[in-house]
Amino acid sequence: MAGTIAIKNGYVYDPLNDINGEMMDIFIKDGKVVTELSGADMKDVKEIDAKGKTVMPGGVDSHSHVAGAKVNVGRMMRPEDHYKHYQKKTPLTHSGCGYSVPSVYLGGYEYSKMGYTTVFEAAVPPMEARHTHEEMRSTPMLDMGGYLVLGNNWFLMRYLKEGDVDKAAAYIAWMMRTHKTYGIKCVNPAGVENWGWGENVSALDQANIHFEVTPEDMIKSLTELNEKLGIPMPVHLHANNLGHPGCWEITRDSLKIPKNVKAKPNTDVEWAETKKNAKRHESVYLTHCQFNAFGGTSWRDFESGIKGITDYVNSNDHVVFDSGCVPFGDATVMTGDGPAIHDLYMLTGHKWSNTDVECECGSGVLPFEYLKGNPVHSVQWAMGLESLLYVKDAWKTIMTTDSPNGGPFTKYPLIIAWLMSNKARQDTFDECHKWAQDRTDLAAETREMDLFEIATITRANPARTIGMSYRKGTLGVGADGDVAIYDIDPKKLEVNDYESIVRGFENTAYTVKAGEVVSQMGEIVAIPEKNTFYSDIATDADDEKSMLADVKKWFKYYTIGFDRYPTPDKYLANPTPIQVNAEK
Amino acid sequence: MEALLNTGSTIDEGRLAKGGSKYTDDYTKECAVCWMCAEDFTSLGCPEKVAVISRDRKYSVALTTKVTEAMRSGQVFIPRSIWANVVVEPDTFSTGSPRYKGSPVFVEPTDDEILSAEELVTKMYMGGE
Amino acid sequence: MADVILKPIGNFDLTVEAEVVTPDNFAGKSADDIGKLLVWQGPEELPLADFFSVEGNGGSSAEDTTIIIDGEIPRVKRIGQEMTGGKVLIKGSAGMHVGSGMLGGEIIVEGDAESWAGMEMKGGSIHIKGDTKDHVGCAYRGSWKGMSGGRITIDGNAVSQVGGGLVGGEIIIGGSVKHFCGIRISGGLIVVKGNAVRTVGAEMTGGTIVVGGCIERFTPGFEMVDVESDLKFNDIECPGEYKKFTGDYAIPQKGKGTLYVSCNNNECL
Amino acid sequence: MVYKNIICPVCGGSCDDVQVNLDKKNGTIDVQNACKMGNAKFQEVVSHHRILKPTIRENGKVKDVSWDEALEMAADILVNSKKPFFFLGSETSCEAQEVGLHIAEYLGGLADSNATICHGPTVMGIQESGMVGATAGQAKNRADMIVYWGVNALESMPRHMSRYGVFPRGYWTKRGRFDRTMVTVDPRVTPTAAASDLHVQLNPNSDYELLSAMFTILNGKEPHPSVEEITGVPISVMKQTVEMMKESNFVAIYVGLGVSSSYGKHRNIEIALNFVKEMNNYTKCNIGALRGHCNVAGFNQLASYLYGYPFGLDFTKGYPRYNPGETTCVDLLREKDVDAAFVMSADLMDHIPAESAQYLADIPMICLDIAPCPSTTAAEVVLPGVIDAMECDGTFYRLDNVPVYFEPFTDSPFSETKSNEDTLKQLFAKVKAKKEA
Repeated sequence: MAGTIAIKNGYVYDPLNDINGEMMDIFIKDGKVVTELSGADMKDVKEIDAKGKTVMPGGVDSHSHVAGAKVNVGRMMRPEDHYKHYQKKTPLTHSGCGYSVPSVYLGGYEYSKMGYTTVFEAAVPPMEARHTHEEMRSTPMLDMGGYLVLGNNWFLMRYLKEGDVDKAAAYIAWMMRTHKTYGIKCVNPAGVENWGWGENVSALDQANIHFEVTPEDMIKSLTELNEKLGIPMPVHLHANNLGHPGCWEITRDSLKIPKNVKAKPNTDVEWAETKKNAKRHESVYLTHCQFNAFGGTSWRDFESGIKGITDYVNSNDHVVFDSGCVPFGDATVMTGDGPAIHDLYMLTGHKWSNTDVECECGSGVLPFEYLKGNPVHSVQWAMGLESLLYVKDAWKTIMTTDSPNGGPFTKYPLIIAWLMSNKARQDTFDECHKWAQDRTDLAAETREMDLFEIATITRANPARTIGMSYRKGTLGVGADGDVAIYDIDPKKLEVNDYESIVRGFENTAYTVKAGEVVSQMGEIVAIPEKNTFYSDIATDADDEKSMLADVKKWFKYYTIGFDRYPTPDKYLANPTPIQVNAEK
Repeated sequence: MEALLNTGSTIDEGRLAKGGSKYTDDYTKECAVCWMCAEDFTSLGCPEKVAVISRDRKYSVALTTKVTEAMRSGQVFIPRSIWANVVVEPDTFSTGSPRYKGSPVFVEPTDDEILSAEELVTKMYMGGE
Repeated sequence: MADVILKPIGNFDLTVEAEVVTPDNFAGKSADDIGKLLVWQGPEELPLADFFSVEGNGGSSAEDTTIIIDGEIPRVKRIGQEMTGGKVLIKGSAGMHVGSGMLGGEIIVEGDAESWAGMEMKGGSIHIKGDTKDHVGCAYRGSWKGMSGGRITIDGNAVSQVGGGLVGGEIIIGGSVKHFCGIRISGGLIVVKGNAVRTVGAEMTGGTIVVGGCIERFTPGFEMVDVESDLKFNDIECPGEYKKFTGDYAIPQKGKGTLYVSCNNNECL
Repeated sequence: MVYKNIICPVCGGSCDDVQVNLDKKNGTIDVQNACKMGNAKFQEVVSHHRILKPTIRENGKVKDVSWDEALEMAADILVNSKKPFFFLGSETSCEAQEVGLHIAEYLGGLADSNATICHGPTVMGIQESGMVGATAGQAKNRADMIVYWGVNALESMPRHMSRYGVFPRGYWTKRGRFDRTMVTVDPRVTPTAAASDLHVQLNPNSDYELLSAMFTILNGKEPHPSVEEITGVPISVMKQTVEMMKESNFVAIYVGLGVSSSYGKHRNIEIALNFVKEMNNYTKCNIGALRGHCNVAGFNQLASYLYGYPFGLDFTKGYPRYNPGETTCVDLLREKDVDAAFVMSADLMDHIPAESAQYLADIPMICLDIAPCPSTTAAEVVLPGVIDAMECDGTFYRLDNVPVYFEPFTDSPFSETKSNEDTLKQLFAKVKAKKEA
């Protein structure tokens, strides 16, 4: 029976149901978690003996650069990243290559082997949405979706300057539907437009050229519009000044802007059973905290500014963030923040690609290697871990590497080991530049996360944050039958032997997707169906009509015709619209 | 004479090629042509036709001449086509791309017949089939 | 020392990839076992014995093993790839990627070698007595780090991209080169005893290049700083007078590269 | 019937404003907004020379066969080949190219596309430097200086100047041409050069030296005086050009095969890209390639995301490898290192040097195309092509790597296939069946 399976006697971690390592059985029928299977079902069901193993919901990555134009720029410009890192085809799987920017097949397989079943692409430029969807469609093993980049959109900036909130809301709703995207991404608000002239903005109240919109205007309006529209996830913010010493302050001040914006996600979905409230209450989801939390005033007095952010997060409840950890080694830096990558180019003199997208946004890509011996890099390594360890409530944080910016997602097991084992951290201090100890407080931090917290920051909370916990990130009845079974015995786990943590999380014993075993001990054994989620927002028809009249008039500044602008359904694997109800 | 060969598109070459008209006289008239400056044309004895010959002298192609101010002495141009590619150097300096621009060639007056694209394939590449 | 003699017996209608032919892989194996090692021809893996007769057993270690290829193998690629020790003697011409990624030991090619000899080589030595083509000791596509150690000696000519991205080690060309010799090197030494066509040292940010012959077209971003005579780099001697240039100032890296050009053969510079 | 906003499947411009009036009864088509090349291609829908029947060549004689027979024979050729080569041309959709790549991977063959004989070196240059670029609209809205370097835009992408580069009235360029300075760098006095404000007429094969000298000037140093003789351009003109760029608000540089195909190849592009990177410390400066074939950018994108490399893919070892000069079309054929070929939607025979073409004619070749051409003449099996953007839907990537979705205005003329993608899927099924039998 397809999609039906019994997972027996595992130690289950389901944070949304407060299940913390209890030995129990998980039953999945027709792809969904059920209370039990009938006798008839049990007769020919696949049964997995998970005794002595760790059972978690399938991993959910809420911020990863895996598909689309800039990811592909990274692939195309980096043959040296690929030629020694490849995988052969098998009768079931395609071949692939790439270390920090793997080809799509390889990327899908590698996520699945680690127990991930859901990944959201972090940035979709509207004009490149077709491309992003093409790549997501070709990425096997994963349910996916993408965030639409709107922080420097001409149409929005003009509406906001004119104070036309209703049309702005209608525009966002129309754009989400037109490009089949899920939530709002806001990258270097108001700054990327200036990059169209080779400039940037450096303060929250600095108006950009011509449009005369400030980052503060943008953050305030987008967060308000987000709730007015009832979008499932908070505004996903990549703050201004990223990557510059001292940027933590502008990040903290940015987080203050939507403090009084009340979260009002409003979706027509059926919720899986959870003990905890699975709905988000945050109005802003900050991404890659580490890159946004640089301290000091120059590279000479560079230091961690993480505390400035985590103190604010600890004392406020409207913020959630992902970490953007740096696990050392090869990376490819890629972001919608074009000017930030230009500054990095000035620093490194390395290969640098940039693609500004007309009327919408921009992007930059640059190869990068994080070295243990480099003072700044070693501080960044510590900062990523600081960000996760200093926030007391794991429901406010999400573990990422901002893959592949801090390093590729394949390094997640290593990050988990550092979070779970103080010894792992101390041993790394011995190998890296002393700035890691001198310029951060990580050395004094003794917190060691347990498997419950790891499950929280790698599946339960990312799913909850982006409004996907109605079916992802939990094993509650009604949830998708996505399960990761790790060969880790919690009763015997010795965190000082952190190598065993790395090994345990590298390859699952089984990855189950919609009730089907898809990967086993590092081997892909089945290619499942996949879904692509997007927000289908209902708005006022009159607003939409007058908004579209404007858009058509302004469309002459594009080089693509209005009729050719949308992303048709055929670019999506199983298009799965989520009905969102905007405030009327 | 020795010359550097440049090849590239012309609007009518594009029009005919994209229109599926490679086997028409118009196409031959547009593409089986060697452009050169008046000075080189005169020094060759004002020939109606020239043979353009590859550097290793293994391949040769007969073309009509065209005199134009667009060219400088020592440089010839053939519209991008099967005729041009007969004499383009096949070595790619390990880049995959042959020397469409700047292949050294010899240019000599000739009385040889100018082949159509189809004749060129069958006679030169398919061994006269 | 144990000698393994491979004699080409044909079947090279399609090229063969024989990265398995290294002293490391042959060590400890009998002639029979060696013949059973697999090489690639297209998507097929076929025994080495389909292409070569094998005589003699491998030594006890790589260092203790010499492979003699008794014939022309221009269509066999990757001989000696990543070898760490021992010796490979090719009595004819070699195919692409000979000694690619080599770490130690010695390769001698008595004839010519195809492109990519000693790509990203880290140690050991390659001596090509004939000519070679492009990318000797070069970095792989997209990488800025080429050969980092060891020595490549070419008695004849090379064509393009000699030592691209060289970080360390030495490349000595007895004959001439064409384009982009020493492109973007940041260390190491390239000596060209003959002539060069153009773009010598283009984008170099470190390292040293010596050209004993004439450079037809000089790279524009270099500045003359001195004249020196009878250059010596350890055991490598370059007699005569040289104009010393620094560059490449086209690249914003303060021109830490050094380019020596023979005074006699480049009067116009 | 009149159809609007049709996408033109000819060059990388991917114009999306073509209007066609198809009169099926009388077999005529009237086309508006397309250039000369585009118009000619649209006429193919009703042309008399269109290939409408599959053919095979038997003992030197060409004969019509059924689709099934042709596909069978094509599958036989591929399955019996020890090392098949796939040339997945750019005059078709990404969807068709994707199936082609899958067959090449499945059989352990090699796959290449037009980039290899077009902007392959440009892509290789990007691999060495990265590329600072933008979608086409950035230049339209902002650029006050346009440089065509080694490209004759008026003849290779006739509407580039009017749609994207020089004439369009953008947000900050409301007066179109009058708001822009146009410079052409070309050894020839092309129509594009003639239309420019400044024509820098350099010697052939000296692009690298010219760029390197301009770069040296940008870095505040004096280039070696010999560069004047090498390039044929006075240093004063180089300085003037660099100054013009620095003083502009937004410079857009377009490169063509004159840069990537002359001596120096990818290194010419590399130095151009590096120059542009540094120019961004002074002003906004972008660079882009004018791509002559319609979906040549698409293959680069597709192959990169599916397999990691933009062209010249070698699947012989069961995983993708890439090394231009070794795994690329012209070299493989010149070195006689493949033994069968599948050529789709590109007249390969026409485009490659004689030595390679001769070998291609020697080995069994399957050709999928719409009109008779040197490649179909030399092929063992000819499969009729469906015309993308006219007879079926699909995806092209235009010159700036923006994907466009095209929809047809008429149907495939064949009951046996809906599209080239469909044809290739049928072929793949036969290949699999034979291989697994």
